[in-house]
Amino acid sequence: MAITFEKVNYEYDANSMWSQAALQGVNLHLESGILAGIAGATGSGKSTLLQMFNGILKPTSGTVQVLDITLRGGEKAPKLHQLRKRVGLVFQFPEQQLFEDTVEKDLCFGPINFGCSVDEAKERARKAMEKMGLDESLLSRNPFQLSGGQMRKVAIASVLAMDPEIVVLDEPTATLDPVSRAELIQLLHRLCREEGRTVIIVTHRMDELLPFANQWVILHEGRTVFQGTVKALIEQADQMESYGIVIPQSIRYWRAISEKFGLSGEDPCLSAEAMSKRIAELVSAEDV
Amino acid sequence: MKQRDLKGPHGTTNVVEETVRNPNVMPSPYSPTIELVGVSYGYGKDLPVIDDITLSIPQGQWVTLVGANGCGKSTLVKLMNALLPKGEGSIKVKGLELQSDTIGKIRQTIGMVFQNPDNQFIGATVEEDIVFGLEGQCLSIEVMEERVKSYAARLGITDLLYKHPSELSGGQKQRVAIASILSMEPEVVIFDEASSMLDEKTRNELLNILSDMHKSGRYTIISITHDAQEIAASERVLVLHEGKLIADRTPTELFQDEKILEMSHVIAPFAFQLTRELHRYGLDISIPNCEKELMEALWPLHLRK
Amino acid sequence: MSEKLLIGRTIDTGSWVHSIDPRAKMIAMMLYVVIIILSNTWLEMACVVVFSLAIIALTRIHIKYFIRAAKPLWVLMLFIFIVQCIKVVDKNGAILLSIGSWNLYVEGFKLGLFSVLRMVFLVSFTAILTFTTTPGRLNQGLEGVLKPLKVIRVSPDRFTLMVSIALRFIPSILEEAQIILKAQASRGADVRELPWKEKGKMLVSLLVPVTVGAFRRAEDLVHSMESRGFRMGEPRTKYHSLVWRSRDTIFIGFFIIMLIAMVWMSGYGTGELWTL
Amino acid sequence: MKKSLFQLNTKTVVTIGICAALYGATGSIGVPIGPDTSLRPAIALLAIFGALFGPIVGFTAGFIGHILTDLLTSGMVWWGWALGSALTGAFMGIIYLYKGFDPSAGLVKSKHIGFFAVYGIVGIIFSLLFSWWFDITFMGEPSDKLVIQVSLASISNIAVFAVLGIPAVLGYAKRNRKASNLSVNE
Ligand SMILES: Nc1ncnc2c1ncn2[C@@H]1O[C@H](COP(=O)(O)OP(=O)(O)OP(=O)(O)O)[C@@H](O)[C@H]1O
Ligand SMILES: Nc1ncnc2c1ncn2[C@@H]1O[C@H](COP(=O)(O)OP(=O)(O)OP(=O)(O)O)[C@@H](O)[C@H]1O
Ligand SMILES: [Mg+2]
Ligand SMILES: [Mg+2]
Repeated sequence: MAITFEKVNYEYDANSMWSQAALQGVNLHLESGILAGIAGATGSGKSTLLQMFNGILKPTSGTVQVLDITLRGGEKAPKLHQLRKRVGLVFQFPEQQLFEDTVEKDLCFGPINFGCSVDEAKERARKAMEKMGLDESLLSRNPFQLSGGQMRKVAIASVLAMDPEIVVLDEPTATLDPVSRAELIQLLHRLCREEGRTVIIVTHRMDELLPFANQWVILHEGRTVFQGTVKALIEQADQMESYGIVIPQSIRYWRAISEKFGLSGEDPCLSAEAMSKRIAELVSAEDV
Repeated sequence: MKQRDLKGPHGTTNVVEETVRNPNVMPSPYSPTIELVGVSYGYGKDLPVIDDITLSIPQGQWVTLVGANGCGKSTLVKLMNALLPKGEGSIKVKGLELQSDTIGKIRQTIGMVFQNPDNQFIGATVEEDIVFGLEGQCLSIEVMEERVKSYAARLGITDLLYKHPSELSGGQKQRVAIASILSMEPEVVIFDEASSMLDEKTRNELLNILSDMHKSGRYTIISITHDAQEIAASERVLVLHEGKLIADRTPTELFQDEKILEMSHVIAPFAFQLTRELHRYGLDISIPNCEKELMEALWPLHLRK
Repeated sequence: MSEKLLIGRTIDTGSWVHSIDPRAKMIAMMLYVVIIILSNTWLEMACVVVFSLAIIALTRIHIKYFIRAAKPLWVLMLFIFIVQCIKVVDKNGAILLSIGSWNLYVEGFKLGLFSVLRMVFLVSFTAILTFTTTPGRLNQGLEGVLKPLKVIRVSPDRFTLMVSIALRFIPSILEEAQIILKAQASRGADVRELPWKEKGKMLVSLLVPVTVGAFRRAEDLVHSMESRGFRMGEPRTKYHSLVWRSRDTIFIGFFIIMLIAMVWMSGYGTGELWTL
Repeated sequence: MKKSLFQLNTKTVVTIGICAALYGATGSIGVPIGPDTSLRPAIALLAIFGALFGPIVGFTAGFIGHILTDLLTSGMVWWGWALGSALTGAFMGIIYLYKGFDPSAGLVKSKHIGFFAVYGIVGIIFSLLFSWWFDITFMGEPSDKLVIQVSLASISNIAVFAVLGIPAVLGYAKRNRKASNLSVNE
């Protein structure tokens, strides 16, 4: 088990008179090697949840277990250096994550802190840039002289350069153009499938992640209201509305198809390619 | 300076010069709301980021601006609002040439929501932030109260009115930014990826607001977006590629032109994709608006077999 | 970090004090400072205590919030208390306590206690101001109080704009610092886990991006303000307009009466009886 | 390009506001070295404000910032020390008036560094003496406490100024010498 949450609460400014509950009684179980999607309306606590995965935020109460490290609310946290090496977190706003004065320094920051030599770090930086489809000439730029999308790509690259076991991303595709978005999801999918890494993605665009994710978590007002496979999600799709989420188009189409053609229990086809293939089969199958 | 293309009713340079000298001269009613002629711009001595763009946007139009990351969209709209130093070419807003003495007037016409919702927060609370622009317009207290109330309700931030920006989540900040601009009811609204961090539901609500605004005919909307639905809802799409304007067409035309789609890094809405894929399997149906329509289109095919 | 911040944390109980004009509160605060400085005898101090508690009661805000507000100062208070106690060596004065050859004189104890009490009440009163007034109204009050400065050609609107921007951005800068710390921590440089020497280095590597970030913010903020049609010195209407009502005069009246009483007490010999 | 000194346009006002916020936010951070005195990195910020924006910004940002720190952390304003911060900021801003000194454009000569150091140190000592005098005269503080405080504060402030402040300004200038396109918003 990569990540286990038990009855986790989190309050901002806990113990002060202005405390604000952001997570309440969250239970969560995520296996290693999966690609998980997290969805929820704005302000439902997704970003807060993610920051607990590498111990940036510590639970106010409850237990968080990530890999072999356990954080308990109210207790002093153990050393987290090793955990952070293994869990890479990309924040929601890339502007906030970049702090060096060149892109290259920013990319090398993580690897060097985790014990790489400078040359190795530079090599990794270059590779991460390439993975994210960024031009090498940007390495010497100041991160704040990039466009919004380029900045986000650099932020993601800076975490990939650390080569973490668990990659956690907070709305990584916002402000990316659709092609880069698709490429990024493909890249993360490959990381998960071919290298066995655990990938956790917060997204507002469930459509693009649905064909790839094998686990979903839905948050609503600081609580986990759903956790399970895509299949289970589709079955419970009607409840999504009440959690402030619009049912993704692909799910709507798939549900209509499976209802009309009586396909209950079948594994869903949620990408345009897979769905059309299935439709074609269905339509022509009746020939026989 | 590039040759100017003058299309005033009098067709002479005089009008322009007069407007320049005295910005209070009423612009001609026929002039488009926004007019760019031969606009180029580069940061420092690098290659031009914006390369010789000429376009005009009539009053009341809803235009989306699309293109790959880093192709110059944000730069282009910042130029329209004089947030970057002047480059080559001429920019006219409501017939006023953009110059140091007209900047103030032009900025009052244009309301802009920036890409990063964080740094555009002026007030110490959500309410104060919305009010900041209204105070500058010298509105009466009753009108301000009315606007704050109605726009906060429309964007679902009524509960957050007394919060400090640092207590808000990403999407909440973005909604506040939008409310602050819309409440000023500027004639031209520019959105720089204003819906990128909104959840699907809020995004649909924003889309409804934009549609309403568009229908009222009072607003000219320019929106930078990567969202297929938003593109589909607009009237006209401008495609930017490496600083050049490579296409100017309707959303439907765009979604059917694979080459431009590829260059602009746009992906068509799910229904478009599905239809295209179905065509490959020889299933010829028109693009459905919802799952029901798809079923209605498929069922006869199915029965025919 | 943000737990420490007092400003901008309005606690709305809808009390009478909340509805007082911020200008009145600010003027009252100045009067209060004078009152406190004038209180030199036990009687006077007792009056100040009663008066202050009465005002606190009027706000209907729980006293624990005020105690919390004064908490960060306790080290300083203790220090001042001790210094004052030691300082007074009055051979003829009454002795309260003697430890070995050292005597604690009543006069010294009184001086120490008074200094501490003064501080506590000053803090509490500032807390009253911030707890009962929204930042917006605070700014307006400030602008109103500073109006007379126009005579010496300092424009109050600019000054209040500066103050309000500063107030607005302190929490954001602290937040940004926190986020940078988070970002650095999640890439393997956690201040809390570094040895002391490294911590100093980290402070620099935090200060630089925060400063640079703040200047960038300034630039973005100017853009944002200007694109909302803001121009320095142009007329603006006020969303919250301040209206001076009779209750505001009454509020200030309390303080003036108190002040007069103080002056009267210190002027006459009444205090003598009570000084012990 | 440098701005004129007294031109309080939107940008200057916002800059002062943000600088004050920065000073106010960092003002409470420090390594304590004595009663009510600590090594405060915020002094280095005053050096930066002064050098980059001049004495007026330095003065105002120092003043507002200090008051805010006081209010935020304790709710009590030490006016003498606030004016002291303001004066320090103003002294550190004198260097801005020199022709040919413009760190935003990467223009700093070695003689400027000397002057900058002198003004900074003089400013620190002068403003601390001022605060001392102010506290004794107006606040009735025990003067023996202040003697320790003032001398400790001078030493610590000068140390911070020399170790953090001057290098920060130089670093800033160096960085801007490389970057070709920072003067975007003129
Ligand atoms: N620093 C903070 N201080 C106080 N409250 C906060 C803070 N950050 C977030 N909150 C509150 O906590 C709740 C959860 O915020 P969070 O950022 O986790 O939401 P989110 O699900 O990531 O939303 P979004 O999709 O908009 O980013 C929100 O109600 C928000 O207002
Ligand atoms: N301040 C700057 N200095 C130098 N170059 C810059 C600066 N800002 C942007 N650029 C460069 O200009 C180009 C266009 O940037 P712009 O922000 O206009 O892109 P964009 O189309 O908005 O992209 P995105 O979709 O990622 O926001 C990019 O290649 C970027 O690297
Ligand atoms: Mg979030
Ligand atoms: Mg952009």
